[in-house]
Amino acid sequence: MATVQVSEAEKVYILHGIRDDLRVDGRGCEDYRHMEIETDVVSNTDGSAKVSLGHTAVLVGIKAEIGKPRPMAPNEGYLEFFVDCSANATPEFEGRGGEELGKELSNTLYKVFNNKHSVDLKKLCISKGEHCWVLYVDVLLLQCDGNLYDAMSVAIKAALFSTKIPKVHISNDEEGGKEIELSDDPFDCMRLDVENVPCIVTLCKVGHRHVVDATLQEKACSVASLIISVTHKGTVTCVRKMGGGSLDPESIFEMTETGKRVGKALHVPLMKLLQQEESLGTRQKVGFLG
Amino acid sequence: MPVDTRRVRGPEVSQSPLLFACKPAAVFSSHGPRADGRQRDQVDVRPVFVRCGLVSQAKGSAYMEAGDTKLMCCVYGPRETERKDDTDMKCGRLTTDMRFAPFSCPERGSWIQGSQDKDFSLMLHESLQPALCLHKYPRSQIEVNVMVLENSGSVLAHAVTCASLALADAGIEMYDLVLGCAIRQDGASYVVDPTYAEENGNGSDSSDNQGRLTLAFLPSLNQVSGLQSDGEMTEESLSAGVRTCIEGCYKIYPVIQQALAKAVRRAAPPPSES
Amino acid sequence: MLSRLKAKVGSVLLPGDEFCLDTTGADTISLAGPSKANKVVCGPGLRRSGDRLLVYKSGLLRHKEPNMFWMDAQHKRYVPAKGETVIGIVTSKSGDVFKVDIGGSEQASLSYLAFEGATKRNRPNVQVGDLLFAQLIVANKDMEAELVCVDSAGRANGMGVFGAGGLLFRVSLGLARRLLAPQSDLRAELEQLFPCEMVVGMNGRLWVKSTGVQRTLVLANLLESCENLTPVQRRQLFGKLAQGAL
Amino acid sequence: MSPMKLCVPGDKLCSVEDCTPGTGVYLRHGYIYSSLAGYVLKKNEGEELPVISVVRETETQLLPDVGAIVTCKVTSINPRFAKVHILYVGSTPLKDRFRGTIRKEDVRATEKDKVEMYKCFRPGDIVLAKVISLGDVQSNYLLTTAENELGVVVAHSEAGAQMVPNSWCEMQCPLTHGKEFRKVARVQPEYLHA
Amino acid sequence: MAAGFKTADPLEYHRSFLKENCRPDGRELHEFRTTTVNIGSISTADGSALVKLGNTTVICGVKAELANPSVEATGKGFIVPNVDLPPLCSSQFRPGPPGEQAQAASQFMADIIESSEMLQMEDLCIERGKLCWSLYCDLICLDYDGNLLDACALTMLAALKNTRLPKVRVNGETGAPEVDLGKRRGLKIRRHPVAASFCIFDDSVLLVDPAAEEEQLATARLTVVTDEEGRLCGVHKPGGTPLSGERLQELIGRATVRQKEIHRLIDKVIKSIV
Amino acid sequence: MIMSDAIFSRPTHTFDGMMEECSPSTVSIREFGCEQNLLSRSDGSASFIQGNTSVLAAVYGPAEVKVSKEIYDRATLEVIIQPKVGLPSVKERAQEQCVRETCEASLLLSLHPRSSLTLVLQELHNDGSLLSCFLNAGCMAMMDAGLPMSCLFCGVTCAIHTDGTIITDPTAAQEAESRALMTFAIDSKEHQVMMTSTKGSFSVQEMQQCIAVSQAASEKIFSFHRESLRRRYSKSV
Repeated sequence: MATVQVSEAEKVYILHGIRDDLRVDGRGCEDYRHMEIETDVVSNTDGSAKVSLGHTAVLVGIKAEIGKPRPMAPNEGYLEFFVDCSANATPEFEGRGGEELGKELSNTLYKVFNNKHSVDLKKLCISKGEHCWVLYVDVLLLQCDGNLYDAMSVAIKAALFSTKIPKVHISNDEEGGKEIELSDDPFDCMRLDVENVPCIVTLCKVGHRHVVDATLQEKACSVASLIISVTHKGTVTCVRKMGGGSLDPESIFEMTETGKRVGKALHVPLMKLLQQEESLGTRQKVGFLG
Repeated sequence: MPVDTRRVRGPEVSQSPLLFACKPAAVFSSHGPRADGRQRDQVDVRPVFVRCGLVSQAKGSAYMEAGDTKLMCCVYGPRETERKDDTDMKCGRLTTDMRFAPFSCPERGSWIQGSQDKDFSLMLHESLQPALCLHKYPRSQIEVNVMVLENSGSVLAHAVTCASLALADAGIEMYDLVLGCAIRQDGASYVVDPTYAEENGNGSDSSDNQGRLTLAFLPSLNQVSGLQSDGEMTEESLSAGVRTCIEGCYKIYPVIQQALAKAVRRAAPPPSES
Repeated sequence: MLSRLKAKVGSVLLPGDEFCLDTTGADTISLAGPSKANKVVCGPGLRRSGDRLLVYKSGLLRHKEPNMFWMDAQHKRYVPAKGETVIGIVTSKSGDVFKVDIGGSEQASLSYLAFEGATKRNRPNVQVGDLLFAQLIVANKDMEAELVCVDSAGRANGMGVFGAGGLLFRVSLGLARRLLAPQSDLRAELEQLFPCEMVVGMNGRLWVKSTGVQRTLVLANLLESCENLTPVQRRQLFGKLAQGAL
Repeated sequence: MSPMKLCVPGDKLCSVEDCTPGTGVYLRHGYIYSSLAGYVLKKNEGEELPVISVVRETETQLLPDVGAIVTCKVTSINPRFAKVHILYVGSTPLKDRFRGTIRKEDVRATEKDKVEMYKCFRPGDIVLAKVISLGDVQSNYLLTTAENELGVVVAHSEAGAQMVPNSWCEMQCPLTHGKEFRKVARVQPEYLHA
Repeated sequence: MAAGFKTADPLEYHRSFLKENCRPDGRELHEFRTTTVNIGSISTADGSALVKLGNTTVICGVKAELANPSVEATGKGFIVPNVDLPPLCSSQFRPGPPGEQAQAASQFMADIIESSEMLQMEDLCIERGKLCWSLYCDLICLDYDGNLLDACALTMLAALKNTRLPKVRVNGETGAPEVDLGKRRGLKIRRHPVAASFCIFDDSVLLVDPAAEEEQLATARLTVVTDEEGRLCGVHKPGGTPLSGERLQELIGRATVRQKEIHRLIDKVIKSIV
Repeated sequence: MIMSDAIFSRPTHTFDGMMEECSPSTVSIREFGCEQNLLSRSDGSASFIQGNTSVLAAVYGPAEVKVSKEIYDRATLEVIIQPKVGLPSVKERAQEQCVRETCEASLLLSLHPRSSLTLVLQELHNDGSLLSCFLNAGCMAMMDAGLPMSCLFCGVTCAIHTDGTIITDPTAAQEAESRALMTFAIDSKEHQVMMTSTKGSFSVQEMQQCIAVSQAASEKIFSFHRESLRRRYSKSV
């Protein structure tokens, strides 16, 4: 991941600040940076969103395609994640570096969505064992300024919210086979219930405390972080320790507790905002958590 | 899809007979005793069998069996780092590679390493790195290779334990051993060190609070070096799960210590005290 | 049994052929001092193993008095040999050496100081991409080849960076050697045909410059076609050209 | 005699007030912990605190360190430096090869500017050298042979026979009696019967 | 300094042993290393075996899958052998797709199956033109100390002997296969091809069952495969020192003896399981 | 990959290469022929034809070697076999190993340490005995490149027909009918077996017979080598 060099003196300064709940940019330990969300930004997708968090910018596009259900779950559709870390975001992504991080991020996304409630997969089934919707979730990192996971998860939730899947009509043809017809009417479509889609909260352990939405400088002062994906109800769909250091069991408990609180709080304004943007119908930039 | 030209090719398509089984395999039930007779809601780990130093070519190696889960880990190095950058000058580099034998799971796997194997390798890396004294190995890299021979659940947890044994057997300096443990949360109840069926089964009728958790733990330093969960759990069961896993790690700790001591003793008699 | 060997001079030998050099053999040619006279010198393509002489390259066996033998073969890849003069291309500068491509398996090095009049202060004006005519002073399998652009007396003696103009092209190593032979008919005939400057590297590189680009090109083409012509055919071709438009 | 105590990484051995840390151990919060699986060894040295170490008889991997004497094999040479593979650190063989470089100016102590690499080493020679630096990102371990005891210990002549040293800069082939130049190490007794 | 000699000039080191007609590991020139066979240890495979030849360890898992027969041979099934040399087994192998040695070994295993006719491909047919078995024999080297081919050939043979396929019938109405995983039967192994490898040192000395280092220093390698009837089903000498017909004869004699020994060993192991 | 492109990048017009043929008399092998030095970009090249089977070989080197493949006391030889259609598979890789180790035994690799040699073999047409044709083409190309060799070698394939007769240099149809197939590489010095590769099962006697037949056939090929070289050099005196 993108890194910055931080001198020892800077480190001490950041550490002491965080000890007193005062971060370099003036935030408290549990505050996010300014976040902006836009939905329906890419025209040739079925759903899309762009999120910027500080200088981190993420674009998510969702394409719905008809595929074959997995043999283990014949009456469900599924999601495919692909994260593209283009060299645009930071030169470090050039070559293998970006590819590896992309794999890592998409693997985590699979884990985050590996449960029954996040997205109702049964709704994506068209005909059992034969056809289903496959949602290809493509994430593009436009700019990297720390806290990729959180920005990415918010963008995915927003993009899923804006996703419109055409209605399908199945008719039997003469030979007894099935024919699938897609509705041409752009308003005759299926929407997804995104209420249960979790958001990721990354907590960075800096000194003896932990901070939410760490900048690259803060990240450089931290040896380990915990990513926690939280639903609006406060249940946890994925936890993962990242980074080269280890954590005390007690601080893990504290961090999951914080994660739950912050995550739960994140969903409320986010949903409100998404609904607002939907009802407005027009596209305009709206500040969020500013 | 490009064809694999470096392996003997079989038929274009073949399917596992499991998909056509007339009697479905026994399902994982969420009540009563577990299929292998262990207790639920208790820290009941499978007995482990470990041996160090079986591989002649490796610097250090360990073989581990926990129930039917079988894995092998070899450690090579420290050797010259292939791609160098600035941090390598001060500090060694740890590389991890975890793969599954094609016959290790109920369904045959591919030879080509999938993204899941890469994810396992990464988790293994993050779980081991905090325990290693990498600053003692400037300019060099330490390679950890894990091969899962049979997957009967909780592979990552056991891979962590096995790898730390192999590292210790290789004489790589470490702050502590790393032990792994996994649990499967199933509604209000949980099972420790789940088998493959327990891990992947659908569980109880109520689909709430279903999750899996794997933890890597440094027993002497009381630190968690790796943590991963998926599924859907309440924060309370997650915290409880972490505690249970730590307890599970302490259960296998003496076995691991003894295995290492045995390996040291077998390798050489005690040095004279002069 | 040098007689056996000498009988084969001029004929084709293959790798794996071998000759016995046993001096106690019955048909040893009686010589005044066998030990001295029989000291066989093995050139390229031949090697000794005990009292046997082994052929390791295919080609024609050549002989030079008193007892020097070698294999004359037609190759394209240059293998550097000490003392040979070659044409090289400067590929990089590093520290106090230039790296020069001479067509061998690795690049040769050339010191800044190995030029006429060069000192630590007065460095020669050599740029990457320049053509050089230089002599190999170190060339063996264990070491990087080393070039110089001065002779033992410290004189350039025709070596150094090429001036502007002229054309560089590749010919077979055999043709390069033919051009360099002391009495080369080919060379004499060419000189009759056109006034030109020509530099021949033992590495099969040829540099020519004549009056005008067109003539230079004709010359280059001519030399390339000489590769496969018998002397008679060649003379015919040259004759035609002499009468022709140019 | 009681059997020697065995320990594994992470075992708390004693307080810093009782012992001084030696090898195979680390300090944490005022205690000494083991960082290896091995035998606990306490050494009493006079008045001071005993030194506590954890040792393994099986060769622990040594990395070439600054000041270490290494045995290496020359793999290539050019006028500026010789490239080598480090085979041993002290008398411990390395399982994996590490590459090193002997620069022209580090070949011998005197007349450094007159060194000709070709008259000092040849590919295949076995050389004793000392590590002077771990090098940087681009370079390998830097080695020196600028001591009497350092230099070529085993070399083969063109004819393939192992040569016998004549002087500090010359060796001779026992078959052809041909002489070749080398930076010869003063032969140490343990190499005589090799 | 003896050890010093070993790494600095391994060739001389080996010569000094061969002069005394013995080898660095204490064996005589014509002696095979201790060979052990263990079968059926992997429960996720339909057949499995682990073979140790001295330090060299190879594991083979056979997985049977259902496939459609090829158009050219409608009454035959498939056997797909693949050999993997993971970085785990020796520091000389790097991660990534199989290298030349692993590929050549895979091809050699396929050749043994074909040449020896150990199994009749017709036996793997379930319904002509419709359904057949495809047996994936995945061989993984866990410890590479030379003589991979002998170890692989033996492991594959033992794993196939251990393989038990579930009962399958094709449902007349739906045309879909129905598999009864509970009922299984073994494969009919018609021949027992056994490989014996040799190497030639310094163009003259003949060694049996070379270890990794001996293999590396040898001037030629040779593998002879014989069956119980004394027929040759593979003489593989990829190159190296030329050999006379008489010399080959001598090696074949040794290989025939080896076949008998190994055949007895396999029979014993199979019996011990039943 | 680039190497194989190089083979096709030029039409096979020849300078001093030449086509020769030889009709064997006693041991029956198909007509065979060879053309050397037919590619201009490689350091040595040859095409070898046995009946309808033909192979084109190109040698590059001694050239600069990749650091990872460098061997301090000898040259690194790489053999690449390109099938007529498609990508090389495991089978080609096994053949590459056979050809490479045979070449390594005949080449004096220690004369060019720390350099690379590459032999590219392109199958042009396969009508049986392909491996032996690879060996023959490879040997001719290495000779053309003037690489130092301790001896020459040639490849001979023998098939044992279902009725037990031995056919040397079989066609693809004869190969298909045979119950065993053996390919040998024979050296030019002692006429011993450098390489064997077999398919099918056979008795020890059968193999010894095949070796004897192959040794007899090798004589012809070696005398062809000498004769073709003689003609080639007769031009340039």
